[in-house]
Amino acid sequence: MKRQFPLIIIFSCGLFMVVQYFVPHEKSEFFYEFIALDWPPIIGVFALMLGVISLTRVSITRIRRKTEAWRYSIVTLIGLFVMSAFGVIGHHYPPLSTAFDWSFNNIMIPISATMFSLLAFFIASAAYRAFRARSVLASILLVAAIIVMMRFFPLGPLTSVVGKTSDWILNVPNLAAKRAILIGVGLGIVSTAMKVVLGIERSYLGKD
Amino acid sequence: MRTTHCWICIAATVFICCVLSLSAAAQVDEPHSDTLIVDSTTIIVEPPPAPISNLQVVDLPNDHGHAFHLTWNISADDLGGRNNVLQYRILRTPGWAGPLTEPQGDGPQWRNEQGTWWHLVEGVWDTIASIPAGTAEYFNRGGKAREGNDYSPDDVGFSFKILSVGTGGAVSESAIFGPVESSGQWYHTGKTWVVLAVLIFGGLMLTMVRLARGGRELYIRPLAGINAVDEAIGRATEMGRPILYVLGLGAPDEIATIASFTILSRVAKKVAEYQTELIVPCYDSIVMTIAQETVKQAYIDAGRVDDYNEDMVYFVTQNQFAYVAAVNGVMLRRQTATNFYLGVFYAESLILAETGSLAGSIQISGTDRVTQLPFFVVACDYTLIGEELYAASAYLGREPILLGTLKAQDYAKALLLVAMVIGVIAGILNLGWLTDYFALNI
Amino acid sequence: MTEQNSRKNIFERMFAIDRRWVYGFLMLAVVLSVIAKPVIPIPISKEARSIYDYMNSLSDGDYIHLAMDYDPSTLAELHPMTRAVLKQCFEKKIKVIITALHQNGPGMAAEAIDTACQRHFELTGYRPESGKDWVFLGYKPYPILIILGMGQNYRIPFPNDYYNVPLDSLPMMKGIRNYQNIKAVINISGTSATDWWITYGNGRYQVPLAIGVTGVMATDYYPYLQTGQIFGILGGLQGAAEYETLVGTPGKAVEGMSVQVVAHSIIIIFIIVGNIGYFATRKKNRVGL
Amino acid sequence: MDFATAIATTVAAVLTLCIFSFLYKDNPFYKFTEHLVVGVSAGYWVSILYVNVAIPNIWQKLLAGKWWYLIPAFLGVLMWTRIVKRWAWISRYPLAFYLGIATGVAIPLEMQTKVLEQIFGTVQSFVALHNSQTDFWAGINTVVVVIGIITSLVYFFFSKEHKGATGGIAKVGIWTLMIGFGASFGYTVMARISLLIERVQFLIDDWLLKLFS
Repeated sequence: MKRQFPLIIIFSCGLFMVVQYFVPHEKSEFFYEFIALDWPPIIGVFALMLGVISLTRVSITRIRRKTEAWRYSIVTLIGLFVMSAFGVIGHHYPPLSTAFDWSFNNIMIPISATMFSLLAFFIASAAYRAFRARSVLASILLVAAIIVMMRFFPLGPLTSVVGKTSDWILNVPNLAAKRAILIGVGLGIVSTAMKVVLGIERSYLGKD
Repeated sequence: MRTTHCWICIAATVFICCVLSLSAAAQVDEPHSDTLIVDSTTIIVEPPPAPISNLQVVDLPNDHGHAFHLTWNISADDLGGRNNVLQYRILRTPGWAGPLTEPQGDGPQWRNEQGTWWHLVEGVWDTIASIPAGTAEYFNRGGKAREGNDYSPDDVGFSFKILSVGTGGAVSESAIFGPVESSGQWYHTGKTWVVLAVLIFGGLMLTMVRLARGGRELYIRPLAGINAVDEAIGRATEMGRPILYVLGLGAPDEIATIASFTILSRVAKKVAEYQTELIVPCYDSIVMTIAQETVKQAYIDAGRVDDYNEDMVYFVTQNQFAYVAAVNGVMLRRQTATNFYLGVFYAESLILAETGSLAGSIQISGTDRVTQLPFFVVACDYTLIGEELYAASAYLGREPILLGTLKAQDYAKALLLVAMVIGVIAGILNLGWLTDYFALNI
Repeated sequence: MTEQNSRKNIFERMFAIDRRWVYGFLMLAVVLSVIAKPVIPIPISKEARSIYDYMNSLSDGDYIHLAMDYDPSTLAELHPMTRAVLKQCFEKKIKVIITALHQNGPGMAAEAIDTACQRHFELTGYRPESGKDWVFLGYKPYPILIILGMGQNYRIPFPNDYYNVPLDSLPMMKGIRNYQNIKAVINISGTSATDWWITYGNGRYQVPLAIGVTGVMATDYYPYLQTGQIFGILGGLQGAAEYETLVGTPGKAVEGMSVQVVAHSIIIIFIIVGNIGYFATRKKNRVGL
Repeated sequence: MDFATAIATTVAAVLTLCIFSFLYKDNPFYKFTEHLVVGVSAGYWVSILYVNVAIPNIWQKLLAGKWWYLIPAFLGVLMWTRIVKRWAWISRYPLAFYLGIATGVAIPLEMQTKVLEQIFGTVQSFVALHNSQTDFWAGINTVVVVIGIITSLVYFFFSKEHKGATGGIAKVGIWTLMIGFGASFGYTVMARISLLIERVQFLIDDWLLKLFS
């Protein structure tokens, strides 16, 4: 009941989806269209809400236990509830949806857009102090990288030479390397999926 | 008096009938009105283009039905001759006629969601498409839902003809082709390679996992990185400085994280033997719990359970940059001799590697995130690239599922390699009959 | 310790400086070049041109699907692509079906569409209308199943559009069932959504696919280009700048590329100087391993 | 710039600067904005799920009399049993349903697109050479690509030790891989800097210049 049935469900759903791929007939499309593709997003609404619930729970625990930086958890909670209120109530009471859009455009966009721009600085610093041609392999990598980085530089007569070399790098050795990696990744995904469907891999079910 | 009534009634009936039939024509037979206009405007300004020839219609193969594939040779006056073809109009019969207010006749008919009736009529030509000149192929794909206005039933004989519409409006008709029936297929013949590949690979995997579980010795080549691990621990002992092990930002069920646990167990065992200090800061609390178990077990195996200290493995924070800042602090403060970064890494990879290289630590890294590998390669002393991480873990841990999967993938790669070499040789020699097999026709 | 210090050569001392100096240097360079706005010519790659040519070969009233699967964190690279593609569609009167399968994306996508419509209005005096010239479907969870669902029928995952108008009541969606009715999918993404479009959109339904991705991802998709699984790549800010140039409205991406030249030069110089220092230092105290 | 826009842009700019302050060191301003965005994005997600999924895909369908949509909704509610440890096993049912579908659909398609089409594409690139007028270098490049793929695949082959001929082949393979990584490296640098440029463009063009003009 606790383990066997879920494994049976996974196996039968998985097997159906594999077989359906090879069977174009209309009759095979009923389950595919009306259940397999239609229901999971609905389940997803509830499943994804779990993330929000767990965020709330963690924040409240932090505040209650007054752990380090607990005050910031209050900020998270306020952000969460004010934003959801704007959105959910705003749907039924349009004036609030302006506040929702405002918060999205002026709080969420600038912060998310800036967060990863910090990496530009980290790359510059690492370029100076850590990216070393410490072996033949690292040297090949760095030379290829520098050529690719210079591909759009206005270098006068050299522009087309650098451009062509970097095109060659992208379309020949890069293609070969990435295709070899891709084949490995593909086999990896297929084997993981097979293990799940066949019930060899069960860690996602958790412990009893 | 009575006669007047009679006349009024007749006039009203005629009027209503006219309105109804006109509105019906306007609603449904829009395409037909096109053909009608064409017929009525055959005031010859210029002669019509030559008709198309060799119209062929087949049921579209490998589909769910409701579709036909049309091919033909374009008109002699298209892209040549008088060059006066404007478009091709594709006509089909029988058509579904309607909407009607009530069922009519004995033929097949149904009622749609709006409550109107449709029925099948022989001899009514429906214009199903108008396509630009120069085209020699058309897919007539109908809907499968009976309620839809584009419904095209299976197992009903349809005939087709194509009108070549000239620039002056004159048309010429092709010969009629048909009838043909559409139907769905139970097996997609273009996907046979995929069936074979899935079956072969699945079989390989089941066999290998079973063999590994049965304790069969499966060979995996030693990886240079594993020797580097031992050397690095030795060096840390000589210098009397601690070892840092970072498990990455991955969830506990990701393969890279699982692989990292196996390597951690090996490192912890060596560390216990050499009596060096180990620091494992964690990003995820569940990862931390598993890591604690792993390290403790390693100390027990090494017979040094007394040296084990819970604080070696600790949770930092689940926040990318804050986590990195904390780990950087540890590296600089404790002057770690060796840093291991094995698992799932994102943008933080280069920040970690930079700080470690500044602190003068030996760094061994490994991840399956391809985008982070370049940074590890240029900033670390040894890097396990992608699958090498899994291989290292399978080599050290001999965990049957991991080992069996790795072996199965290896054999699959070997098969693919052989197939590719055969295909390439056939390609170089231009052996069409052989290279034709190296394609999916989906 | 003092003895050690005196033996430090110039490079060792240079690397010992605080990293904040490096940060400041980069920031200064970027700020100055953003203010100065130099202009560099943008060479057009064949990966970008093939997308432009394909779109240009479409006729009035053809449909394309623009999948904006990114969130604000990668907007710098991807927004200019979206704007350029939308501009081309509106000019060519190509009808656009838009989805945003990243949970933080739909608001941003809606805003981008609005801006594109406004620009088109300023240029031509006509404002492209929702439901007539474009339709924005918005977000649903589990992108893989949504991509597959749209391959069967757009109405399975999206009974309504983003503004909660039923799809069947939109004039543009009349007769549009699935990918068979559209000419191409242009996927602009900063996540694995690109892989899903290739595997599930193109792999299962053979819909012609082109991608616009962040620089981090760009090089990984060249194998698919050669097999024909995708017909074009816009890679990062450079790809965006190329497309802006192609559609004839150089904007933020083209401006950004000249700043890139400055920043890239700095990083290349850093790598070279750093390595000279590394080799100079290494000769002096060679340690094994 | 009107007053409301000025306020809005200033808020955005200040938050941007708060994040940049991390470069100096981890500080309360950075922590504040960081925690704020975690909350706000979660809240945004709640609204999107409610307005864009719950209403059209569940509520309106139920209102239209399609009662069977109660089944997936019920399965969804079962996911919430995870919150209570004792009932957590119930959530395995909806999870199994979803996982079965998602993994099942992946098996043939991943095999097709990432494995078979790649091998076939390599072979077909040679066929294409015969069918079209290509120059000498295109032919050479096609051969180089194949050599690169074969050698890289051999590098990731773990059943044979890298000694002798295998070792030599694997070495060519790892060189190919390194050139590929070099290309990624170059593009990644561009990507990271793009984000910074956009932010600086925002701070200077959209905020400072407009505020003081």
